[in-house]
Formats: sequence, structure tokens, C-alpha cells
Amino acid sequence: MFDTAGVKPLIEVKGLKMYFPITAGVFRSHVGDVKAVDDVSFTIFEGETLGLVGESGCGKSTCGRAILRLYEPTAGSVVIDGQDVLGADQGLLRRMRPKMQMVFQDPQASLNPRMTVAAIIGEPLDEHTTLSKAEKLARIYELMDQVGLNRDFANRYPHEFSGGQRQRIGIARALALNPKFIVCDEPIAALDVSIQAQVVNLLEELQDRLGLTYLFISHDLSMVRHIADRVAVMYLGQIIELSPRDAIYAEPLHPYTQALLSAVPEPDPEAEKTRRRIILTGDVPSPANPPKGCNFCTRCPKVMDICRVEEPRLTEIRPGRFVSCHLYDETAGATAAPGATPSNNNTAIQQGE
Amino acid sequence: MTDTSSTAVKIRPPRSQWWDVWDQFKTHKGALIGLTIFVIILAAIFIGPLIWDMAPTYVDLRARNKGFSLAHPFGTDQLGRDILARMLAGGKVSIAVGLTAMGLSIVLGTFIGVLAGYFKRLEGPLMRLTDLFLALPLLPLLLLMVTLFRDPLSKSFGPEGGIFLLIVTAIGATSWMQTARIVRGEVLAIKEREFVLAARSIGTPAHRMVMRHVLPNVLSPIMVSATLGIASAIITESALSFLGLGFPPDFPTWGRLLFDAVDQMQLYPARVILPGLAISLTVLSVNYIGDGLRDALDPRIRGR
Amino acid sequence: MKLRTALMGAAASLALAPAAFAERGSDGQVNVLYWQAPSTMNPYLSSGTKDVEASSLVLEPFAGFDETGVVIPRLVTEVPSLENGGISEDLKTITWHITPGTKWSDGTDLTADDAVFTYEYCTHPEGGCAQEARYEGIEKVEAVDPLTVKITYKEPRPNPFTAFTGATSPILQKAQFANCLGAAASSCTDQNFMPIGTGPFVVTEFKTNDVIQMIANPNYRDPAKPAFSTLMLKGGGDAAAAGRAVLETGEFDYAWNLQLAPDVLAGMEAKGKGKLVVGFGTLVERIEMNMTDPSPALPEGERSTAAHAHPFLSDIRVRTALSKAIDREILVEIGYGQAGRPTCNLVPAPAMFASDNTDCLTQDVEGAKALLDEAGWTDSDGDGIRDKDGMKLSVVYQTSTNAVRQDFQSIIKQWWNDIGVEVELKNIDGSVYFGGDAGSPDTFQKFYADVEMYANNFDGTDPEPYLAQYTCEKAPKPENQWQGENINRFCDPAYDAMVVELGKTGDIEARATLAKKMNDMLTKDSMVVVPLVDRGRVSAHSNTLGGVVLNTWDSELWNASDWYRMK
Amino acid sequence: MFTFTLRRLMIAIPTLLIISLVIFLLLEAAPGDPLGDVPLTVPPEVKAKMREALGLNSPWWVRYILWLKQFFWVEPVHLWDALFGTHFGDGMQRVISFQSRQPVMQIIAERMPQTLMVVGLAYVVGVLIALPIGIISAYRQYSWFDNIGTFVSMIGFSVPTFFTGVVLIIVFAVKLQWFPSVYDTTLKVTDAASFWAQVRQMVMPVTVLALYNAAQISRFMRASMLDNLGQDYVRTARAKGLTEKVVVLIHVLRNSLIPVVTVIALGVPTIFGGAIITEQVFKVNGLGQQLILSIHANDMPMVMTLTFIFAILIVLFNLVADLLYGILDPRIRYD
Amino acid sequence: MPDGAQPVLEVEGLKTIFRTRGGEVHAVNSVSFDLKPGELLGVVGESGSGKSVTMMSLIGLLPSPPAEVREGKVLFNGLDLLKCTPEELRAVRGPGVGFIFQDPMTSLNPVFTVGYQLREPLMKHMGMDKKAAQVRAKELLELVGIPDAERRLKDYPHQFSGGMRQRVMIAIALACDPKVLIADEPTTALDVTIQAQILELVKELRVKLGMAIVWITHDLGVIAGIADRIMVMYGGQIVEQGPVAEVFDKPRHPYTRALLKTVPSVRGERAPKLSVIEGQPPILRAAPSACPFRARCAQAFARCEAENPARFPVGPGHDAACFWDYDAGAPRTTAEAAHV
Repeated sequence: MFDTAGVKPLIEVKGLKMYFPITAGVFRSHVGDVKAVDDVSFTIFEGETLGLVGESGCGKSTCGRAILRLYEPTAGSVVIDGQDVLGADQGLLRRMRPKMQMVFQDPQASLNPRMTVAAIIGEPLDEHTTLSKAEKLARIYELMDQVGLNRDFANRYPHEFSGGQRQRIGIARALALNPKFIVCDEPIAALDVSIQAQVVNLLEELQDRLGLTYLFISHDLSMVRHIADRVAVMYLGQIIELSPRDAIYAEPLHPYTQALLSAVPEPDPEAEKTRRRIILTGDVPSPANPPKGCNFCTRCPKVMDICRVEEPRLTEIRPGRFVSCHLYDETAGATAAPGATPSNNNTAIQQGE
Repeated sequence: MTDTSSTAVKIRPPRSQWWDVWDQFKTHKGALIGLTIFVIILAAIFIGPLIWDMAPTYVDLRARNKGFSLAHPFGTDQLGRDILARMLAGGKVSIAVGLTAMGLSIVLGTFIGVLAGYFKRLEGPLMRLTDLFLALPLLPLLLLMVTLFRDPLSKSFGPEGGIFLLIVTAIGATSWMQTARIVRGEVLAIKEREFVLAARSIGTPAHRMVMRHVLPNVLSPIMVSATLGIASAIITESALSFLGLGFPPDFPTWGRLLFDAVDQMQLYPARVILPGLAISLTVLSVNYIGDGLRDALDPRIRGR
Repeated sequence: MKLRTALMGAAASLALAPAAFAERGSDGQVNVLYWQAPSTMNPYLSSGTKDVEASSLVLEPFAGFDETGVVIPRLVTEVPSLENGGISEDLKTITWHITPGTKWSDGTDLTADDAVFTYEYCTHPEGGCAQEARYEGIEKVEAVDPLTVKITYKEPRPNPFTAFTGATSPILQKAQFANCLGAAASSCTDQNFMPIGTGPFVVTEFKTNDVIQMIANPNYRDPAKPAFSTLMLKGGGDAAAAGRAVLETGEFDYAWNLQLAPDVLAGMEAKGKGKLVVGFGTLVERIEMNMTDPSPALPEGERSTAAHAHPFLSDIRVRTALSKAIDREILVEIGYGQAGRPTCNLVPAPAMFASDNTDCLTQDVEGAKALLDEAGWTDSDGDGIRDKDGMKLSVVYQTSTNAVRQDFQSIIKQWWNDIGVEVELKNIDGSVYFGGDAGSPDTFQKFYADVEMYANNFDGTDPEPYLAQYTCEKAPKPENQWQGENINRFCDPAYDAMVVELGKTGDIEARATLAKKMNDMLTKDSMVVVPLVDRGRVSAHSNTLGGVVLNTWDSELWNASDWYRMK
Repeated sequence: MFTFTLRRLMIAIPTLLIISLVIFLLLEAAPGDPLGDVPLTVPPEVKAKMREALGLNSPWWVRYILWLKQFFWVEPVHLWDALFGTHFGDGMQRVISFQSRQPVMQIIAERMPQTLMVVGLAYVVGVLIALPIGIISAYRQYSWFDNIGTFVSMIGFSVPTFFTGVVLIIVFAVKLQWFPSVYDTTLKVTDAASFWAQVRQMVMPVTVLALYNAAQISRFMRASMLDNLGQDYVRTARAKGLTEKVVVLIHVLRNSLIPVVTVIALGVPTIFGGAIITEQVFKVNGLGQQLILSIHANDMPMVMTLTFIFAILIVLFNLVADLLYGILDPRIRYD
Repeated sequence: MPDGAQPVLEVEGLKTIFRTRGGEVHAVNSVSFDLKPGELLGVVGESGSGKSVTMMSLIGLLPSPPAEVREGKVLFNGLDLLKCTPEELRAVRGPGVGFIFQDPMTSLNPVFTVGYQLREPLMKHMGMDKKAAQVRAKELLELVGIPDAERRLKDYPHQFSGGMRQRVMIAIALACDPKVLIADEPTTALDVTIQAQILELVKELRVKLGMAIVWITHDLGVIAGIADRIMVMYGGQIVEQGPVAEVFDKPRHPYTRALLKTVPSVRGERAPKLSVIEGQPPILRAAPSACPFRARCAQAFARCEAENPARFPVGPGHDAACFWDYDAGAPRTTAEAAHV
């Protein structure tokens, strides 16, 4: 999995920026931006799952939507399967849509309450194919089988289903056009634990069967660990760490990743008693007004002077492992051992800002 | 609460969803009573004249101002015209005015509301247009329309059809603003819902987006506007009579009958009560039907 | 004649003066309700009768008319006549002698200069004076001395009682209006709302289209009058509400022009709080027959013009048949009750001018059918509508929007249907119908219909200008922006000649004969004008208001100074 | 908030100009003639002169620009003069009514009190009735109170005011003689007796209009309350042990009022528009009656000015409604 | 968690139903448990398992209609809450039982300041005047770790982040020093780092204030970290209950076992495939006459269809409602007595 050489990159994101302008004054002059996604670059290889994690408001969902051009990004380029998504005109974009699909966070909100399951799953078929009515129904049934929905449910409405079943409907809709790439935008966040497992298993199964490529956006680090091949961690609009899964869980490099992982509780009372947590202080700063220097410098337990001045860059410090932190700078690298276990006083429990 | 259980696999016979709508509608008592009354009114209006075939404009000078009798169940007016026949004919016009003007105002209001809510660029100009129409005085507008279009319309639709179209258009064109405002607000909210984003990710173009995802979900505020719209259209028509416009005299409407009889209220109270009752009954029944329909059309409520 | 006039005037004022012994202002307040509210107190800038009547409480002419149409003196010593030398032998001059000591309400004396000024005021080319017709044909108005006014006409004027006679041409005070000549007239709000007058009342507060408050004029010529110290003239609402306020609730003492269905009025009067008063003038509700072709198929500019004669109404037999089918008695019974009477005349009054033509009063359906048969109109295709040469006998019948008119339309439609004439009814908002907007197709002048119904009358007692409306050249047409008065486009050189002759005839008997003849030419001889109802005025006064005499020749409030409270 | 207001006001200027042009053209194109009321006895030549005196002979755009100048320049100057006793405006031609030759603004100022008094009070009373009805209807949804409330408000909505007005007059003015049938606009409240007279004459028109207004607003209130009664914060308030009165009348009501208050604000311009029919029935002679009179008399300057002031109020109260929303709902911030 | 102390809350045979158009739904079925002073009881279960409904039934917070508490006994300090008048019940809410709800975004009234919402219970229950309440409100905010408390009192809820808002909720719940704090999924809507902050806070406050806490969640990790005792609910009833270490170590109900297996971990072994509980939780249209879990249970046998198992003791303070005896590896005999 470290070796990505022989595999073809399917998605290439370069310098993606999604700014939402802030206007003020009588003439609505442009006074600043909410930098929801600020210069994000990564590659997803064919058949791979890239996990994108981070706290709410860090821009991960915006990033996923901008890649599919559900928003008009401010800058950057996104190439999917050799085709430029951001440069495409509306007609071309529409023709490219079948290739890239999305599964949404809230299965309740992402299904039109006034459409039947068949209509929801059939909508992409209406838009992009010229199947006859019977063919379409056959395809819908096929998709329902694929995601494990009873065919009898075809004429029911979304509200008649439980969360997990709704998410299956959403997945079936995404699969309808045989996409290559699916952005899964927190697909399990709204589900119960037992149901989460069902959905994740289904996604994995479908990936194996159909050779799909996923961008799996989630704040649930344990689920990401399960499904992703590589993991990117976002903080305040930027990717601060991008590594293969096993490496990042075994040895998180960025102080934020370390804190994030340490905060996940373990369903094991014994382990929980002894486990040390890094409690981050305060809240995430506003993306409209990010701190100077490193975005994480306001909450970082290992903050250095340089962090408040200079913005770190995402650099590959080990094969396949990218980190954006001054701790690993050529110059500063010596002072902090990579992967140092968090153990100093700075990590004590603190509240407030 | 959902009623799906993993154990129960019901195989539903493939039937039209309108049956479900009807099933739900039936459970709404008020709506059912409203529908019954409305159907009775409609039947009276459309079938009634076949049975009671007295001409509403027939002047019988010997039978003026008669009370209830077998020959004239509702009595006669000051020209000896049969009031029952006039009520039946008036109802046809009033309900037609109510429905058509309401339809027009709903279509206009929804159209403008959806455009303003869905396309950000159109919002400003369309909302200003709404302001303009709110400010436009109805009467000069109606007078202008009569001047400009009465003759061409009379030629194509006959004198009565022509004035009908004019009045309906005038009422419709000056009453859509409230609907537009409400619809716009709803559309703005719907637009932020995830299923719209989902449809966009499929590549659904704007017009289908509106038809398939936005419109069905703003149905209930539209239904409410529509039921109120029928009422206000019928009332507006009668107010036009009061202000000296409205339909020609040999073209009875409930509003006109009511207005004409107000002066004689003390002498012949029945002449006021009958059209008043007819208007109120119609408006009430339509309102309750609207309530029931709104619930029945919403699959979320239907499933409960 | 002058003697009779003077005597009658005196008798009238005596008869009406049981309250003369009362003191001025002893009876408190009187409330008058005009459901059409006055919008100005200056009749020269007025837009309607309501304003003229309201202003007559304050402004007075030299002479007025009494309830029989006789000229009576108001501010002058006597009514000028040939006998007393007030009117010159050549009928070109008339001289008025102001009663000495007549004062304006501000205490200054009324002088001949005021009358001269009034003439200038109304004839100023930029003033837009509404009553300019009253001063038409005058060469000059001179103040011979402070109390003598001499009017000189360009042509001999058999009826000189237009200028300064009747409520439409009262005298304005020069001192007050001096700066309001011409274009400045409209900016003189205070003057227009609170004119200084010689009448029994003085305005204290004027609210446009709403209410006018008045108090008794302290300088009124009769020291015992008016009996009321204050008068409120309220406007607004409708006729039914006005009737109710006087006859049922008793909140008001006098309500003007109660055009209501007879049974409604009777029901109100039965409540016993007040009485109805009725008076007949010259107002005639009539149907006019279009002598020209109003077909929409014609190009604009030729429609309803002399260029094309009407396809069937130009046949007198058709017109007569239509008239014969109407039962005027029933129309009166339904629409006006005691406030109307059937008539066959265009000029129903004064008695000396009224023709004795009563042929039309009996309905003759069979006669009408026979006439149409004779004219070749038969129902050849059995659809109940007569036709001839492929043309159906179908008329468009228009009038203004008004409950009674619509009832008339319905009834007449049925009568005409009975004789095989198809009728399409059309009613138009009054402000458009009578508005005279050349751009609108719906004005009564344009007459884009086959027959139309409205009422008209004439000012004062002389029908000459009224009858003179039916000359060929006065037909509305594009060239005169459709502003002509000959609505039915009647055109007969013989009639035109008689109009000229009438203008030259001074002898009153000869004038009457001529006028009757002209009336008959328009009505029973040609049936271009089909008179229906001689419409009276119905007003109501409370049981406690005394002295009310309804006058249709002058302002209804002509004798408000004689009103008193019955105790 | 300030810049938002300023920005909206600036957008309002072109909007209003366009609205004024459209209204002017509409009135211009509408048939009818200011001389429609002049008796038929007045000959056409005289009418032509009268028309000329009214300035109707100049082309429409000249008259439009003249009106703009009068409305936006001369009238404010006169207002200034009236307020501060200066004489800048002397000699400037104000907007003059065709019908009465009186400055239109004077008429409006004259009529404003009774309109505000009757229609405004009716609106206030309507709101005061509607709010409790809406609140109780929602809190006791589907109870008999709710059902009767719905029924009555639908009746209130479906019966024309010219009908209810006349019924009231016949019952209370004619039969019982409790209230006068004619509104006296000259009545000045100076003592208890005149105050009582004023109350008596306002009872019927206010009742008719208030019922009509209450019907609509109570529906809004009910819907809004229902929306909020199901919210999580209501549960929180109950969990705090607060009484139902506090929960409903403070927590829920405060939230439910937000949309209702804006609806009420949007309805305020209709007060100034007057109530055409009710004013006519009770002879209140306010702005509504003036408007309809002027329309019938084709009094262009009057109709134009009244309608335009109405348009200004509509645009203004749109803004007020938005601002109220921002004030009442701390989550909304305009900037 | 002093053992043997008089329970502060005792619930016996609680039954709650919802009336819907489709008929009655039995949301809580004969639930019995108790809570000792100072104890932290973790309640887990899927959505719809009845855990929130149970807790809200206790102090009458369920909207009625459609909810109806059918039967049972809820003794709070000896007072039966189900028999209380609304007025008495209101006196318990706040000073007796504090409540924290799941969604901090919607659970605070958006139009009142945080200070107002904090003062409200203080003035109502603690007899404070506005001034005293203001002072106390500030202390409370400081207690839950909101910096700059004085100023923040004037802020509206939307001006707080999700974590901060949840702290405010906690402060409100703590305002009247409740004997029992019921926390309904208080961290579910929050990010892990914020969740960690809140958990630390609760641990600390619990020591400081010594109240009993009921912590509802579906996250077993959270329970493992803070609870003394765990109660697993399924289908509106308690299926397993016991000390937290014991239950995690030796789960004795197939549902608990399955639940524990489905949770992936960020540490330790990564399973190649997540284990799942197939199927859906049931909606009960009638009081259950069989084991509600039988349809999804691998162990299910004939008796599970015929009878709803009572709770059998399976260890010290540990019981499970299952006919399968894991220790014996065989079904229980019919004679075996249930303990509740």
C-alpha cells in the first residue's frame, strides 16, 4: 500500500482553494474571505480509498464538494480520469457527472421526501440514459439488490425507512451510473454504531466488486482507519498530514493528528483508565480570520516561535508521508524527534481559551 | 416513528400513489365534509341548471319581489327574475372566477417566487417587481385593461367571456405577490437542503431541479395560498361590483347578487343571506379541502 | 310677465317664511348629507353639481329660479325685463340694479365691480372656468355705477338669464379673488374653499370631499335669517346610507339625491323619521339611436361617423318599433317610483316648452312586430331573431354602471327580444363613459354601440342650447376629438334651420312653439331620441326640518336661509 | 445593520423611480378624463379650455417630470417652510389636485388622522385579538377552541366588509341606535363626552376591519407557534422546571413572534392605503375613500401621489420588516 | 459510588407508549433500575431502543399526546414522580433532576442571552433575585470552563461554538445543584477533541459536586471511560446491566456482545471486516411477548419466540435478559429465577 508506483492516479487535486467572500459596507465591497479550503493538493489512485478527516468546520466537506464542482472553487485544478473538472463548461461537466458521484452525510436530508425510492434511484438514469421504462426498472431493482434493499420498497418514500436503509438508497443512487469515483461525505455520521458497520461493509464490498475509488470524508477516526488506504488530516482548510493508514495510526506525526487520535475513547474500561489524552484547548479559530503562521499554532501543545510567524508547507518527510509542521523542518527537525510521544506538561487537561 | 420492521415484508400491490393520497385524505374529517359540500355545490351549479332550467336573466314583471314559492323556490328579485336560477348561474361564474383567478395568481406567484428564490441574480429585480405590483392600484389597472382588451377579447370569446377573462386576469395579476414572497422564502430554504445538492451532483439541470425537487416541496405553502386565494378572488370580484366595476348586470355572480341586495337587506333579507351563505360555504369547504390535501400530498404525513 | 314674476317671487318668500319671526341662529345646527362629497366651494372651478349646490349656501347670483322655474331676484331690486327697461328693446343689453346695502359676509359692500370682476374671472382664457357657457356671447360687462351692472351681448339675446343667474354663476368678491385670475385660479386654495359671499352661511372649515362647516352669515341681508347658527355639510357614502341617516336613524336633517329603488325608499320612509321630497326638472332618461354605423369592422376614424349610415337603425320603422316595444310605466315603477314619470319628450318642462306628445306611453308589441315585418325584417331562419339580407337584427346596448340603468337594460333587452331583436348589453364605468377621453372607445360620445342610454337636462329654464346640440355639425367625430354634443348623429338641414331661427326669435310664445316642434322632430317624428323617464329629484329631510322646498331649476339648497327647526 | 439599511435605501431610490414611472404611465394610459364629473350641460369647448387649464395638453413626459420635481423638490421645501416658518417655497407650484385645486399633500394631511385612527386602530385591535387566538389555537391544537377559531377566522375572511358593515349599521345604528352610522371627522376630543362620542363612532368600523385583519394574523400566529412548540429548546425550558406559562408565553412566544412581527410590519402600509370599502360604508372619509374618489374622478395628481406614497411605504416597510427580523432574531446580522 | 447507600432514584416497571396513527408503539417496556448517589450510570442502545424516552418519562418531559406513561413507579428520594402534580414535578426538575440534551445547537433558546437562560432556573427554584442569580450564573459558567464568563453571559447561544454551547447546557443543568443529572447523548454531536474536553469536565464536576449521573450514549468508548455501571437497552427494555468493567469483560447478552464487536478501534488490531448486527431494531406495536432481539440473534432458539426473558443474574451486580447461559454454554432452564 505504500507502493503506489504501479497504480494510476485517478484524481489529482492541485492547489484547490474555495474562498467564500466576505463583503461589507454600503457598496458590498470585498473585505475578506472565509478560507474554507485553502490550497489543498492530493492525489487519489484508482481503486483506493482516501480518508479525509478533521473536525467540523475544517473544510473537509467543502473540499469534497468543490472537487465535484458542486461549488465553484476559487482556484486550483481537479483532474478526474484525465479530464479537467474545474475547466469544463456546463455541458461537458454534465457529461462527466456519471463518472463521479457523491454519498451524502444526512440520509434524511439528501433524499427528496416527496419522491419514491424508485424515483430517487432512477433520477440519474433519467438524466443520463435513454433506457426504456422496463429497462430502467430492471436497473433500479438491480441496484436495490446490490445495496441490500428489498425490491418491495421501490414504491415507498424515504421517511418510511430507517437511517441505514436510507443511506443504502443514497448509495444506490450514487451507483446508478456506474461511477468510477465516489465522494462519501460523512456517510455514517448520522447512523447508529451497529448500522455504521453495515454501511461501511457495504461500501467496501462494492469497492471490491466494482473497482470504485472513494474519497471518504469523516470525523470518525476509527471508521476511517477501517476503510481508508491513506488518510489526510485537515485543519482549518488545509491538509496538515497525509499518510498511509497504518503509518498514521501507529505513529501520528503532526501534533494535531496526535491530539485527535488521543481523544478517541476506547471501548475498554481498563485501557481507558490508563490512557493518556492530549486535551486540546479552546475551539478552532474562524476560517475567516486564520491565525498568522501555522493555522494550528493557537492550540498546539508544541508550539514554537516560528509557528506564529511562518506558515509550514506540506512536505514529504518520509516516503509517502506528508506533514505540514515546523517540527519536521530540516532545521527544526533536530529539536523534536519525529513521532515523539506526547508526554510533556503542556498537554495537561485544560479548558477555556 | 417508522413502521418498517425487518420482520414484516409487506408486498404492496402496485397501485397509483393517488390511491394513497385518497386514503390519507379520507382520514381528514374536515376535508371530507368540505369535499362533500364542495361537490354538492359544484353539482348544483353544473347539473342544477339542467333540472331548474329557468333562465337567470328572464324578466317576469308580474312576479316581482316574490317570496319563497313552488314556482320560485328562492323567490324572485325586483325584476321578477328567479333567484334560484340566478344563484346557480352566479355560482358558476363566481367559482370559475375564484378558481381561475386563484390559479393564475398561484402560477404567477409560484413562478416568480421560484425564480427569485432559486436564481440569486433574479432575486433583487423580481422582489422589486413584487413591490411594484403591491403598489399598483387595481382599479385604474382594470379600467386600462378593459379599454385595451375588451374589444379584441369580446371578439374572440364573446362579450361575457371577454369580460370574464379581463376580470380574472386583473384579479390574478394583482394578487400573486403574497404567494411569491412565501414561495421565495421556502425555496431559499429548500435550496440549502442536501437533496438539492445531491441532484446537482447527478447533473440535473436547473429547470428539472425546480420541477422535480423544489416545487413538490413548496407544495404545502402553495396549497395554503391557493385556498385563501379562492376566497379572496371571490371577495375581490364582489368588491369590484361594489366599486362599480365587475361583471355586466345580466351576468350574475354571487358577489354581485350580494352587493345588489345589500340595499334591500331589511326588506328582503333572504336575498343577502343566500349569496352570502354560498360564498362562505364555498370558501370554507375549499379551505378544509386544502387542509386535507396538504396533508395527503405529503408522504411523510401520509405514512403515519 | 315681469310683474307676475315679481309677485310670484314675493309670494313664494312670504309663504315660506313662517320662521321669519325667529331670531338668526336660534335653531342651533343643521346637518346636510351629500353622498357625493363637495370638493370645492368655487362653482367656476367645480367638477359637478354637488360643488355648485354646496357653494350656493355662500355665493349668490343676482337672480335665481324658484321651484317653478321662475326667475326671482336675490341681490337685485328686481328682475330685469322689457317692461321695466332692464332688458333693452333690441335684446342686446340687460341691466341689473344691486339692492343697496347688500354686504359681503366680511362686512364690505357688494358693488358692480364685483360682478365685472366675476365676468373677467370666468372668461379668462387660462382660467379653465367651468361655467364659461353662462357668459357666452357677452360683448362687455360694465359697472355703470357702484350698484348698476350692464351686460351687452354681441347678438340679440332673447333669454338673457344666464350670466349672474342661477347657482352656476354667482358673484365672487373682487377683493378676495383679485390675485386668482387665469392660471393662478388653481393655487388660490383658501379663496376657493372659503369664498366670501352674500349667502346665508359662511364657511369655517372645509375638508375636501369630506365635510364643510359653516356658520350663519352675520351680514346676511335678512336680519332674522338664517334660523340655524351652524350648518354641517357632510359628504361620502352612498345613496342608501344617506337615506338611512335621515330617514331611519335621524342623524342628519337633509339628504340629497336619493337614487334608490322605490321599494327601498318606501321602506325607509316608513320608519317615520323623515320625509321624501320630489321635484321634477328637465332631466330625461333616454335611449339614443346611433344613426351611423358603429361596426368594429370599419377602420378607426370611420366607425360611428357620418361616413357610414347605420345598417338598420337608419330605418325609422326599426327605431319606432324599438320604441313601441317599451313600457315606460313599468320602467318608472321599477326604477324610480314617485321620483319619475314616463315621458315621450326630450324637453319635459317647463310646461310652456313641453310638447303634448304622449303617443309612446302605451306599449305596442304587436305594432312593433308589424313595423319590423313591414320593414322587411323577418325571422327567416327560425332562431327567434329577425334578419334581412343575411344580416341579423342585433343591437349593442350600452350605458353607464348604475343599478337602475342595469335593471332597465335587462327589462328592455327582454322586450326587444320579444319582438325578435337580439340585444347585447354593455355597461361602462361612469367615469369612463362620461369622461370624454378621446382615447377610450367606451365614451358615450364615441357611441361605439347601436343604442345607448343616459340622462341629460339643461341648465335653467330655456331649452335653446339643449336643442341646439342636435345640429349636423355638432356630431362627435375624430376631427373634433369626439367632443360633439349631437350624440346620435342626427342630421337634418330643416332642424339646423330651426335652431338658427330659434336663436333669433325673441317672442316667448314663438320660441315655445318652435321648441316643441324641434322636440317632436327628434322624438316622435324620427325616434332618434327615445325618451323613457322624466326623472325627478328625490331628497329627504327629517321631520324636524321645516321650510324645505325642492327646487330642480336652481340649487337644491336655494332656500336654506328659510330652513328652520320644527319644535 | 447601519450599512445594510443605507444600502437598501440606496437601492430603493431607482426602484421607486421606476415604480413612479410605471404608475404614471398606467394612469396616463387608463381611460377616463378628469372632466368626467362635469355636467353634460357644460359645452365641449368649455371643457377643452378646462382641460388646458389643468395642463393636460402638454406631453406625458413633461407632466411626469413636472410631477417628479413637484413631489421630490417643491413638496419637501413646503414642508420645511411649514415646519420652520421660512418662505423658500413661495411661488413654487405644488402638486395640485384636479378636483379641488388644493395641494394634494394638504388633503392627505387632512385625512391622515381619521385613517390612522380607524384603520390603524383596527389593525392594532386585530393584532391584539389575533395573537392570543393564535397562541391558544396552537397550544391546544385540534381542541374545540382551535376548531372554532379556524372556523370563525375563515368566516371572517370569506365575508366581504361591505356586507358585515351594513349588517352592523342596521343592527346597531338603525335598530338599537347604539352607535352613529355616519363618522364625524370634525369631532375633536376635548373632554370625556367628546371622547365617548369618538369611541362610539369608531366602534363599528374598527370592529369590521379588526375582524378581517385578525382572521389572517391569527392563522400566521398559530402556524408559527406550532413550529416552535416542537423545538428542542422548549424541552430544555421544561426541563428547567419552568411553568407552562413561562415556557409558552416567554420562550415559545418570543420565537414565534419573529416571523409574525415581520408579517405585521409588512401589513402596515395597508393602513395608509386605507380601507376603501369600510371607509365608504361608514363614511369615514379617510385616504382610502379619497383614493377611490380620485380614481373615479380621474384626479391624476391625487391618485399618482397617493399611490406613490403607498409605494414608498411598501418599500420602506419591507426594509423595516427585514430590520425587525434582524433585531428580534439575534442570529441574523446584516452587514 | 458508595455501595449499599439508599438509591436516589428508583424506577420500577416503567411503561411508556406512543399513540400514532398506525396504533400504539410500546417504546418503554417494564424498565426497572436504580441509581445510587454519586453513581455514573451509562445507558447504551441504538436509536429507538427507548433510552431517551425512559429518562424523559421519569420527569414528564415527553409531549403528551402522543406519549403516555402507562404504569410504573419512579421514586426520587422517596417521592413517586409519576403521581406528582405538574406543579410538584416542576419543582423536581432543576433542583432534583438536571437534564442535558443531545443537540446543543437547538436545545438553547436562540433569542435569549445565555445569562437569561441561566438565571431563569436560579430565580425560579433557588429564590434568588436577579442580581444574585447573575453572580451565580457567572460562577456556573466559570465552573464549566467558559472563559471571560462575565462578558459571555450577555452573548446569545449562536455566538458560542458547539462545544461551548454544550458547556452552557451543562451549566444550566447544574444550576440548581441537582441530585441527579441526566445527560442525553451530550457529546454525540461534538467533535472528538471537544468530546474529550467535555468528558474531562464531567469527570471533574462529578467529583466536585457529588451528584448521580445518567449518561445516555451509543458510543461504548465514552461509557468505558467514565461510567461506573452500564445499562444496555434494546427494544424498550433493559437487556443487560452491570458494573462497567464486568460487562465489557464478560458481556452476557448476545446484543451487548455484538455491539461491542461492531466498534472499530483506532488502536490495536484492525479487523479486516467489521462485524455487524444484521437487520433492524423492532418497532413494538404491542407489549413484547417474546425476546425483542430474537430476529437478529444468532443464539435464538424456540423459547426466545415464546417468552420474553426476564433479567437473570449473571455476576456480581450484573444481570442479563437472555435465556442463553454463556457461562454454561447452554440455554437456561425454565426453573431458574429471574432477579428482577
